[in-house]
Amino acid sequence: MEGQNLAQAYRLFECIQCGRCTGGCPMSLKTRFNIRRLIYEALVDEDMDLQSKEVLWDCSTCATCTLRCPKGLDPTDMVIGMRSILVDGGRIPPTIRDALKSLAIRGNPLTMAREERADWAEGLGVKEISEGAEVLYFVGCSPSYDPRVQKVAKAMVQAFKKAEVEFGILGNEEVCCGSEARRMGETGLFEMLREMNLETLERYPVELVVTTSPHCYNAFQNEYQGLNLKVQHYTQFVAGLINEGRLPLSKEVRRIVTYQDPCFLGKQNKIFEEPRKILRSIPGLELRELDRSRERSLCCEGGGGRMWAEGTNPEERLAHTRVQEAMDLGAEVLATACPFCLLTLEDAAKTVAGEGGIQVMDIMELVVEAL
Amino acid sequence: MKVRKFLEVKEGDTLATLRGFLQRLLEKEIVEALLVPLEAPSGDTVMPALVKEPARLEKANPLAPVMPVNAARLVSSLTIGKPKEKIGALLRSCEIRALIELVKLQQAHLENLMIIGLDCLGTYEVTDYAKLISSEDGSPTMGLVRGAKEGSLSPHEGYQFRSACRICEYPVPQNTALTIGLLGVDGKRILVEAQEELAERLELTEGEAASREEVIKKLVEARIEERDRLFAQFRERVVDIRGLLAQFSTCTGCYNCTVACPICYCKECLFRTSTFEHESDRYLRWAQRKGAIQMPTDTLLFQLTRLNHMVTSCVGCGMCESACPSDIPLTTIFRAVGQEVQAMFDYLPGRSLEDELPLATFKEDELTELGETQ
Amino acid sequence: MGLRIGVYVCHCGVNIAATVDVEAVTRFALGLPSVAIARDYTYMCSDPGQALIKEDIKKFGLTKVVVASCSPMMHEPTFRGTIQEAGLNPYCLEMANIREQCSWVHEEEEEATRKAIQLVAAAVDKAFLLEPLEERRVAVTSAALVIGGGIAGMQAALDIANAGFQVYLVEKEPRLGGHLAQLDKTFPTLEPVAPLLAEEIREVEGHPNIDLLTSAEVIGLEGYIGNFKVNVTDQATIRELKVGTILVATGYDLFDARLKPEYGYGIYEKVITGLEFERLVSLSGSRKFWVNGKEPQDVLFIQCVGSRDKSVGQEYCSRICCMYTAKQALLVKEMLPQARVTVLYMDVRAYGKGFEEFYDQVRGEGVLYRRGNPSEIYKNGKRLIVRVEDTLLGEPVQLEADLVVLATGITPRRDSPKIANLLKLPRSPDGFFMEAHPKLRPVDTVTEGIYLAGCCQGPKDIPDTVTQAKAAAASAMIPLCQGQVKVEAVTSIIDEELCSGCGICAEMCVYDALSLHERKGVMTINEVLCKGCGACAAACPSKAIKLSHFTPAQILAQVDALV
Amino acid sequence: MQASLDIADAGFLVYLVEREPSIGGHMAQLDKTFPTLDCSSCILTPKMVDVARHPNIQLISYAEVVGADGGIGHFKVGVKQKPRYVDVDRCTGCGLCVEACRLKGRISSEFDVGVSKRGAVYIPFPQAVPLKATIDPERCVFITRGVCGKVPACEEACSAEAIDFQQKEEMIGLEVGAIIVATGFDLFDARLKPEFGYGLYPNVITGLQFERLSSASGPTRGKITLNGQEPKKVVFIQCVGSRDKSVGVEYCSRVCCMFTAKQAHLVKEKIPDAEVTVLYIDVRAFGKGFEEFYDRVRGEGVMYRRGNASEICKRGERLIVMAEDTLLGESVQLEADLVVLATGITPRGDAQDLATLLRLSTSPDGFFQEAHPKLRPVETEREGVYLAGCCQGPKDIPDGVAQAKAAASSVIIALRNGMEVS
Repeated sequence: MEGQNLAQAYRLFECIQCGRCTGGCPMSLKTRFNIRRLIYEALVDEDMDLQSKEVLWDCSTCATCTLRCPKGLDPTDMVIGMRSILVDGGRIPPTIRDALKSLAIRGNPLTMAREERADWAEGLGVKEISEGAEVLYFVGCSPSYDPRVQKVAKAMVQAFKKAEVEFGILGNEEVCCGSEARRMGETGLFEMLREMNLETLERYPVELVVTTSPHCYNAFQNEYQGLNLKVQHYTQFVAGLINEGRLPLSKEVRRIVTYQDPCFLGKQNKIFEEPRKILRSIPGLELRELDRSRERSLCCEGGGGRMWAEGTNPEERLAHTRVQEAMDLGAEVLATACPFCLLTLEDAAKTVAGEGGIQVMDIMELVVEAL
Repeated sequence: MKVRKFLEVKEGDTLATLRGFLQRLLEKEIVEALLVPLEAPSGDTVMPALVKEPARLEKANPLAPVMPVNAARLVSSLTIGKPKEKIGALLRSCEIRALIELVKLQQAHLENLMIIGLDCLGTYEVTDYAKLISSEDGSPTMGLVRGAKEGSLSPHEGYQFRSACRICEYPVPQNTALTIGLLGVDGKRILVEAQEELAERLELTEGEAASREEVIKKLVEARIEERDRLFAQFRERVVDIRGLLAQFSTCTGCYNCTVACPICYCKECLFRTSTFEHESDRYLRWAQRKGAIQMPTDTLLFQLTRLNHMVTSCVGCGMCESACPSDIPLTTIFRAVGQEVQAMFDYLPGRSLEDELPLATFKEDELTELGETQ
Repeated sequence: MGLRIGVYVCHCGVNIAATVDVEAVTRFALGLPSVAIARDYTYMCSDPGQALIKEDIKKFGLTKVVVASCSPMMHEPTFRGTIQEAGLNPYCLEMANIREQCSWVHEEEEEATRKAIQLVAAAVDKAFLLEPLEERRVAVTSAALVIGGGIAGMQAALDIANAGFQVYLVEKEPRLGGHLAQLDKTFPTLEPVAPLLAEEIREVEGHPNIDLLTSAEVIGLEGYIGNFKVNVTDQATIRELKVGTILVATGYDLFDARLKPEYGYGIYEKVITGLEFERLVSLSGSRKFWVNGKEPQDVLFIQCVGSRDKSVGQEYCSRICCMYTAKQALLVKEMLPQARVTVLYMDVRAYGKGFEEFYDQVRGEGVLYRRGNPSEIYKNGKRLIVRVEDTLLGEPVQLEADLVVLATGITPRRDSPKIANLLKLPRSPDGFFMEAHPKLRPVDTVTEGIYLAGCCQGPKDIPDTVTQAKAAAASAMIPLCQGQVKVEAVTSIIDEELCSGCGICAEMCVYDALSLHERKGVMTINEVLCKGCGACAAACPSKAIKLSHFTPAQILAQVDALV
Repeated sequence: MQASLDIADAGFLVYLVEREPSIGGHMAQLDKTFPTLDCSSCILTPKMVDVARHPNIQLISYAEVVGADGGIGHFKVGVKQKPRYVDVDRCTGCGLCVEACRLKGRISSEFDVGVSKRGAVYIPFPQAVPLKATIDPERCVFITRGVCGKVPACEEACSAEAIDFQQKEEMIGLEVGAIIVATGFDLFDARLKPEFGYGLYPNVITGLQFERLSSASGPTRGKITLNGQEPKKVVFIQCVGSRDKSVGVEYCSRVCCMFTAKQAHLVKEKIPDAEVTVLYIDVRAFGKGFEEFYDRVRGEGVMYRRGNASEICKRGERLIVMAEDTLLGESVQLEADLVVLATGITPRGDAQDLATLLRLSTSPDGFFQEAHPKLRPVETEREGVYLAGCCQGPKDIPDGVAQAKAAASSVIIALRNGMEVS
């Protein structure tokens, strides 16, 4: 009866099988993941067997399918629903299981200790939010733990200080936003993390939450029912600072830069202008646009739990394509504004261009260079 | 139901037997008048005549291998005014086919007409026939009648049948009320095919002609072979408009062909009207422009127009060619061109009254573009 | 008075003047024999341009006028009007098309100018021979005949009657309503049909201007626009009706599903047609929807039965089946929420206002659409098995069903050849009656005064039918409003001396204007019916037919000037 | 136009108010019409001329209705005549001013949908009715800035002295018995589907732009070329702005399947070796002769692939169309030199304003609402006001004509009954 239930739950009957979902799906070209067909199978096959569908772990939840659907359906949500059936049945890749377990126990998917969450900020003079501040900087898991992404968090702090922003962090009280837990099919875990974060946030009288990751931003903005705070991704916030003249970018950064729209920022939340505005504000910087940008941006494959699941075709990586495209454009720097993009693209840059080739940077790192 | 019966040949005289049979048709009032070829007073040809008095049939000679006119034209004159008496017309296959076309063109009517068909053993040109009949002791006819049994219809030594007959695929008449058959029948009898009730009134005998179909088939096959050979030669000669022009270049504009043609039915040919009487200075202007123009003018246009008008209905009787003083191979031209046009419309002139005239039908892919029809 | 020709060469702004040296053309024209005056002007069709021509006609006493400008399709009527106002017969005008046939299709100025000169020379040569023609008018009988009492016929009759004209409405059956009376609810609004229809019928029956003849049939027709005489069987008698215009709304038949034996219609009682489904639902009313005393669990709808199917000679799409199937599927789902309702389709053609929305709604209610048209139906025990390739899976599947509903298409009425013959209406290749022009004259026929409404012209849904009926009513009313109709002045003329009466011309004539004069044995022409198309003149081997204004002499003169 | 002709033929006076400088509407922009492949302007132009010449039709072009009081039999309609800055009585439509304009070739032509350029004084197309020049008040530098050389070039060029910069807006009051609304449609703005890169890639064009390209009277004289090159791979994308809730257009636009089929045919005809692919969801070939035409087009080698395009990007100089072929169940990337978007029909941008003005209601799709969807398809809730054409919903030409005639029928009835009373 799985097919029937899915059809009911996700209004699959309304699908006209036009194929726009699959046609736009970045994974459909490199794997056998075919979301249109999944919908159809759910419709026509009452006894659909999801257990054998390993391809479900190929989806990066970039949500292109949802955006393209002419009938207002949400195939991304259906994939998540299907994954939760797999999770309930226990048929999940071990890497995913570990990540989920770590999330449940330690509040992060990286199997790092809860107590080490704020270690990155040591010596930077960052306030804990409990000390009182207008702006809460929600750091996120990889910026907290991953040494590469920590640089972004540090850059953020540097910029905030320069602009004299009254901000604080949650420190070890911060737990994962749960976005990835939900997308890996662990809805229960997501709800638990959400409750925890909501409870924490309620305790502090802040006006604005700023996130490093578009994934956190998206979760707060769209999936945290009951959150009565204003949430911004840092690109919005920083663009605002620049606009108000609070963050003077005076140093020239003579580099040719192109920009990767993160799916969760661009496609899913339509934040296209702010990151570009920041880049254009950096003196000396030349911004070149990738052909596939904005609404047509190519996913880096980092979302939807893909940081912890290889998927069925680990050889071909979209991040490689992306880096190649940036190089063809003559860019020296491939900038982005998402921790997952940063990691996947940098990884790819090493393979494609080697050391000393094209550089992958977060926008904040470029901002700091210009300070 | 048509039945096949026989007429016993009396004293080995096929012609006399046939004359007697025709007389019987009048005597028994099966028809009230009979159109048949009678021997002409000159004695060296036959001419169709309308006979009311049975005695006059003593001169009837339907077997004579000569056809000075295509009698379909005469049937047209006889029936267009819708005769009140029943007329019998003894016709060859090509005459019947021409008649069918004329009926479709509303130039003849079949009411009160009984078509009597006769197996055609081939015809000579009128001049050849006249020569043969005066030079020979017997007649040019009997040799052919004797050969009819085996279907071996060879012309007299040193002579040829008319080209139309050499390539005619229809020795046996269709669409008749009564058929008189000679092919594949032994000389002692004449075959008569008719509706059962008609046959009963004709005092015929029973019998068989087992080899008839076989004989006809063989004959037709040989004719088709000859036809295809002629057509192939023609197509080799005429590959473009220049070739066609060459074919017609000897035309003198006498219009004999239009008179001889059973189908050409216009009361007055456009080419004989004032439309083609040009002013003197126009002739001169043309000559000026081209350096020289052929006088008589418009002969190619005339031939092409006739081809255009007639080709879908052309039954291939060849009267035009026989009438042509310039020996233009009109039979071959009309038949070869007709073959292609007729195929396009799946039309065989004279086949049936049911087939609609190509001119009055529309086919989506007809003559779409020049050269596309091959 | 001798022949005096005026030649007017138009620049058409830059349209002609940019590629054709109009002054050279004018100079050339001036040198032609009998040409009294030749001028060029920026826009000949403009008021000052026309004024110029009128002045010249008076000043130079012109007898013929040649205008070299655009296609006569465009402005021939304009210039005919112009010279008429100046006292010339409107047919003393000849146009040389030096725009569409010259300046617009050639780029090289010298060549274009040469061609323009030739065209003008040809037009002048023809103008020599032009003869004045008379336009005539005939009075119109102020009544209309509507054939067919379905929704199209009724709507058309009401419109014409409401405009104050007498209408005869002839219906073959004893009652009005046509196929619509057999339907339950309409898509996409799901409104019940019966009350709507009852209202319409009441209105028709009670209308003082409508003379309703039921169980009646048209058996004979003669005459022409404005003056038709129609013979109608009314019960046992034959009535002769005199009408000015005729509206044909004879409707359609449904495709006979037996012609697709692979579906087992007529063998399996659980395989029914869409129309039977309507009756089934109508009869069961508010009661449960039962098949053989049981609620069906699996109901399967098959689209395109006898549509888009060359194997049964039905190439076209029937236009309504997609939506009536969607409606029926929804009705089943509403009556039996637990039933599995599947629609097998090739393309879902939800093209009309509110249709796609309705299709969305139907799927939203849980009707399953599977792409693929079935190949055959057979039985396994009590259940029907439908074999089909699901083209989206790319796999053959076998579906079980308790009820199969075939969406049979619309076909031309079986008696439409008879009607076509009677009314002399051509039919299109699909067998429906043919409109005069598929784009701009969708309700007119080639026969003036006869108009088409509803499905006899092609498949249509209800709003399109009603719209077309009103449209046809408008066409049928206009001659009645005008009270008289103009008769084409350019007609064929038969030379009885030359005519052999072969009748080929009559076969060619789509207007049925030619007939054989029995006594004389020659063809005669009805000048009111003749539209001057010239098909007969071209077909006549004896050249016994001439088309006035395009006589052989005139055309040959033109040709001679060109070659 | 059709409605006007019918009513005028029935003997009534008709005021035809058109907001553009010429009548003709969208049909004048088309190349050939489906399924018969008749040349659009060839069948339309005579109709336009009929309208212009009809003694019972008074054509008021370049004007807008601004109010309608009263009711059936006694409407008082206010019409705003916009200034053309050209005296139409003097203007001969010779085009000298058009040639002279300093901005000639610098303003994107509405008629050619941007495929060509016009000047500030222009005649929309050669067959325009009325054939009069119009000065674009927003672009003409003499109007916007008050100077244009010593004397405006158009004024200098005009031998008929028809240029008149003193013209003012005028109000015309009309008294009429009935009103037909036939305001037509807009085309969906393909920019609202950014995934197709329309506006970004010059070789992604709309169906209407294709019409201008393939039209013999269009800027390329009917040659399908982009930057002087013939496309060898052409992809047509159906349902752009139709059946698409994501852009708020739920309905089917009814004409795109067939105009696409026709355009695909035209490409095949003009560039026989071109690969032509049509991406579709459902092919809605529902009208008379449509399925037959669809069969023919496929027979000519046009490839129909089921699956709507999701995205367009670039690889080198070529476009890549990304789609799923749903019948293969595989994602495909199609190379293309030219992509034609079958943009759908939307209500006119000002439809709501006009609805308010005339006190009409609109249906959820934004088109004018008829009185009853089945039995009263041309009437509105306001007695005496009738609908014709695409302002009521998408329609092809024969359906548009039929509906116009139907509306005319209603009007004739109303007017004849009025006559009898008075």
